[in-house]
Amino acid sequence: MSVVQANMHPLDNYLRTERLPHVWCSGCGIGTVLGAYLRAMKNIGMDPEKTIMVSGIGCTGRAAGYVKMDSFHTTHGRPIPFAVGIKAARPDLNVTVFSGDGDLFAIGGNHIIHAARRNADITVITINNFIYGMTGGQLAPTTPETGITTTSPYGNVESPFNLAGLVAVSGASYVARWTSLHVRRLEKSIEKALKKRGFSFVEVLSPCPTAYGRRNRMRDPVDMLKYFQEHAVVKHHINPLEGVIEPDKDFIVGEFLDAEEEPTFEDKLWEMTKKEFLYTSQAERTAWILEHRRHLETLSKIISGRGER
Amino acid sequence: MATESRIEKLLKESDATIPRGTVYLVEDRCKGCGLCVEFCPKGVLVISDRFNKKGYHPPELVEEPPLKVCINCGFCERICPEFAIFVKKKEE
Amino acid sequence: MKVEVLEGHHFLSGDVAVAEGAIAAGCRFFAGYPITPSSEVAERMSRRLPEVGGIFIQMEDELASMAALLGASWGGKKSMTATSGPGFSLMMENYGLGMMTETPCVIVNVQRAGPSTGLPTLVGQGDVMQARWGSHGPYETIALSPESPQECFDMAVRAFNFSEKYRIPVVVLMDESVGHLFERVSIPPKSEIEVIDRKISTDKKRHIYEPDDDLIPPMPPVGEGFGIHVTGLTHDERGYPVITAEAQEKLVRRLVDKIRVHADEIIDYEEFMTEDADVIVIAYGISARSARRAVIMAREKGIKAGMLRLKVIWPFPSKKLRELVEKASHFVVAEINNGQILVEVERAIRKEAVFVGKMGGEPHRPDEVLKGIEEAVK
Amino acid sequence: MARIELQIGGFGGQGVILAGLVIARALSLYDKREAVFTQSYGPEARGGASSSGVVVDDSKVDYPYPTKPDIMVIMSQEAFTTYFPKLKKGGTLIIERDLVKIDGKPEGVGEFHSIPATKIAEELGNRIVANIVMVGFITKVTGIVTKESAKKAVLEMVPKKVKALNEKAFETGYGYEEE
Repeated sequence: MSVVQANMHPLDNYLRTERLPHVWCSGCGIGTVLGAYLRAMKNIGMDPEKTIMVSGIGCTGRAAGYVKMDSFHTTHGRPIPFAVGIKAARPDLNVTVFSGDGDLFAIGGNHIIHAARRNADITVITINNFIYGMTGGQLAPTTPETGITTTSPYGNVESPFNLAGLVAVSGASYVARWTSLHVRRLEKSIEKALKKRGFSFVEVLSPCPTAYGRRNRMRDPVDMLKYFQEHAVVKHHINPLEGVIEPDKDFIVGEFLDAEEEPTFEDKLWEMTKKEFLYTSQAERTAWILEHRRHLETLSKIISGRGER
Repeated sequence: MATESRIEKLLKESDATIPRGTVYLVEDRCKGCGLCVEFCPKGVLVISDRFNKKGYHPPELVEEPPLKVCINCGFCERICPEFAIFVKKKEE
Repeated sequence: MKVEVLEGHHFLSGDVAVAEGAIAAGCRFFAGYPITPSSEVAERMSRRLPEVGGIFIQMEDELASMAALLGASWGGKKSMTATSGPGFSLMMENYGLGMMTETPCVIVNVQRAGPSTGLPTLVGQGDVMQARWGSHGPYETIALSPESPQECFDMAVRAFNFSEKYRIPVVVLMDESVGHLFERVSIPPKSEIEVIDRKISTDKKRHIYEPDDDLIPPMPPVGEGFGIHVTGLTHDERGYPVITAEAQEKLVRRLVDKIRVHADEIIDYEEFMTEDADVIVIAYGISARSARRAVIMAREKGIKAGMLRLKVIWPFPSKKLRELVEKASHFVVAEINNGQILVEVERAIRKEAVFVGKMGGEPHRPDEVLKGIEEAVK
Repeated sequence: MARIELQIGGFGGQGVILAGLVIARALSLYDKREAVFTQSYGPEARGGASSSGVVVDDSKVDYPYPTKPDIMVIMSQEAFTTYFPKLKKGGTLIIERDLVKIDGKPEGVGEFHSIPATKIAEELGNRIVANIVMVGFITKVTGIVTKESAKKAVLEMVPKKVKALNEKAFETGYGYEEE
C-alpha cells in the first residue's frame, strides 16, 4: 500500500527546497540533525530572518547551504571565529554554527575552546560521525581507538577527543550530547541551547555509513543507530570527564552542563562600548540604540536580575 | 510485542482511542536508507519494490490493524534525514 | 580623546596613525592577534573603538582574526585587523575567502624581516608578493604602501574606501620603519574626509551576486530577510555552489575584472624629479625615503636621477612604467627583499633594472641606493 | 637651516626614547619644523644600549634616521662606545658627566658639553627625571628647539602627578652652568 504522495514537507519553509535532495549519503545522520535543529527553531518561534547559520568545511559544513536563512559556508575550521565576528557586530541576531567534528575540533580546535572561554553567545551544533566523510574517510580527532580509516588502515593508535567534555570544561554555558537516534530529546536540547544566552553546545553522534560504517562493521546505517541504541546511557549533569567514548562500551548521552546565565561576551563588549561611547550626534545615537535595542534590553534584564540575587 | 498487546488490551477496556496518523512522502527526496522502516515503533512501513526518480526504493505502508497502524508518533518524520517523510493526524 | 576624528596636528607613529585613519574612515570593528611590530595598532584600537561605538576583540590567533573580520563585515561593520609577516601568512586562507565572497575589510601588515620569525623588531618588505598572490587561486588585489605616518592615516581612509567600493579585502602594506617612526600627522575635520560606504542591496528578489554595470554586486544586509547564502565555493549569482569550470570562469573572471576595469582609479604614485631623468629609482614605503635622498645626492653629483614612488603597489602601474621607459634609459629598484617589485618593473619595462635589495633588518642607507644609481648610468 | 640630526644614546631605562620624543614633538608641533623621531627597537633596547634619533629639516625629512649626527647626546659608557664614532666631524657632543668617563673633549668634536644629569635628578628627588634634565640642557646649549616648545612638550608627555617635578628638572637642566 502506498503512502500518500506529497509535494511539500512541514519544514519546507525553513529549507532552500530548490537545492534538495541534499548531498549527504543515504542514511547519513546530518539531515536528521538538521531537521531536529529546524524543528527546535520552529517550536520556540525563533525568527529565521533574524537567525544566521555559519558552517565550515566538510559534509556537515554543507548544512548552511540548505537552510532558508542568512547562511555562511566559510573555510575549514573557521566558522566559530566567523560567527564570533558576526555576533559581536550584530548581537541582536541569533547565530548558530553547524559543523562537523573534524572542522570544529581538529583544524578549528583552538577556536571552539576560546569561544567557550569567552562565553560568546552562539549556539554550536557538532555532528560527530567519527570520520572525515567528505574527503573519503580519513582519521578524525574523534575516531575511536582501533577504528579503521583510510589513514589508519591498521587501526587508530590515537585517543579520541571527548567533545562535550572538552567544551564543558572550557567555559560553556550549556553542553549536551545526543545521538541522531535520540531525535526527540535532541530537539528539546537544541531548543534549550538556542534559548540559552551564552555559549551553548550540542554534540550529536551520527552515522556515516559510507566512510566510517563501511570499514568498521556497520555498513548499513541501521547498524550504527542500533549500536547507539544499545550503548547510549542517558545521564545528566555528569562530571564532563565521564564523557569519554570507548569502542564497544556504553557511553553517556544527556545534558552535561546547564549553567546559570552569566553576561555573555557580547554583553561585556557592548557594555564597555556603551560606557565609553560619546555620541557624536543625535542621529547617530538613535541609530546605535535602535541597532542594539534588543541586546540592551536583555542585557539590562540580566544585570538587574543579578542585582536581586 | 507482549507489552504492546497489554497496552492494546488496556486501551480497549478504557475510553481512550489510539491516535491515527497518515503517512506522507515527498517521494523523490527519499534515498531509501530504511531508517523510517527500521525504527517505526509500529512497524507500519516496509521498503517497496518501486524505484523513485533517483533510483531508490521509497518506503510503503503495510496497514495491518489492529497492531500495525500508524499512531502519528512522528518518529519517521524526525529520523528521516531527507525531509521526505512526514505524518499528519488522521481526522476520523 | 573621545572624538571620532582626531582633528588637528598630532605627533604620531605610523602604527597609531593608521589606527586613527581607520576610525576616521568608519572602522568600527577590529579583531587581531598581537604581533611585533604591529601591536601598537591593536593597542590603539582597543582604546579608541569603544569610544566611538565600535568593538575590539583580541582573537586567539590570526586565522580567527581574519575570520571574525569577515563575519563582522557581513554584520555591517567596517572591519580591520593588523598583523605582521607570520600572522599575515596565517590570514591568507580567509583573505581568499574574503576575495571569493567579496567581503570588504582592511588588513594592515606592518612588515618585518623574514622568512619565519626572522627579525621581529626590524624592518622588511618581503610580503609584497604575498599580498598579491598569498592566497591560492587567481584574483586581483589592492595594496597600498605609505611612507610616513601622515600617509598611514590617509591610506587607511583610502583602503577602507577601496574595500567598500570594490567589495574586496584591501592590504595596507606598511613596514616596521614607517610603523614605528613618529612624525606630524595633520587630520582634517570629519566633514573634509571623503568616506565611501558599500552599496547596500535593497531588493530582496535580486540575487546576492548579481553585479551592477561596474561589475560590483551591492551587498545585502544580514538579519533583514534576504536569506542570503555566502560560500567560499565557486558559486552562481544566487550564491549557490556550482562546481564547474564554466561557473569558475564566469565568477573569477568578474572578480579579476572588477579591479582591472577600475585600475586607473586605484593606481597612485608619486613622481619625484622624473621629468628629465635618465635614471629612475622605483621604491615604496621606507625605501622610498632613502631613495628620495639618494636622488638628491645623485643630482648633486650631476646625475639626472628621479624616483617613481609606488603609493599603491597593487594594481601595479605598468602603463606608467612603459611611459617612463620611453624617456629614461635606466631603472633602479630599491626594496627590502630579494626582488619582488623588481620582477613587475622588469616585466613592464621589458629590460633589466639595477636591483638594490636588502634582506631586511634596516632600511637602505641613501648611499646604497646612490651606488645603484651610479651603477645604472655607468 | 638645513637638515640637522640629533642622536641620544644611553641604556634602557634612562629615558632616552622619551627625551628624543619630547624634542621631536616640540619641533614638529610647536616650532612648526619638519621633524621625525625614530628609535632603536629590539631586545637590545631592553637593558643594553638604546638610542633615539631626531632629524629636523626645512622641508619634509626624507631619510628619517640619523646618518652622521650633528648633535650626539650620550648617557652611558656603553652608548659612548657604540654611538660616538658616528658623530659628524666637528659636531656637538653632550655627555652625562658621571656616567661617561672620558678625558675632556675627544678629538674631532666641535662643541663639547657635560652635565651630571643623574645626580641633579637625584637631588631633585627622583633619578627618573635625569632625561628631562638632559632635555633642558640640550635645549639650552644647542638651541635646536625653543625653550617654550620643549617645556610644553615635556609637560604634555609626562603623567599629571609628576608634572611639577619634570618642570623643575627641565628648568634645572636648562639653567645648569657648566664648570
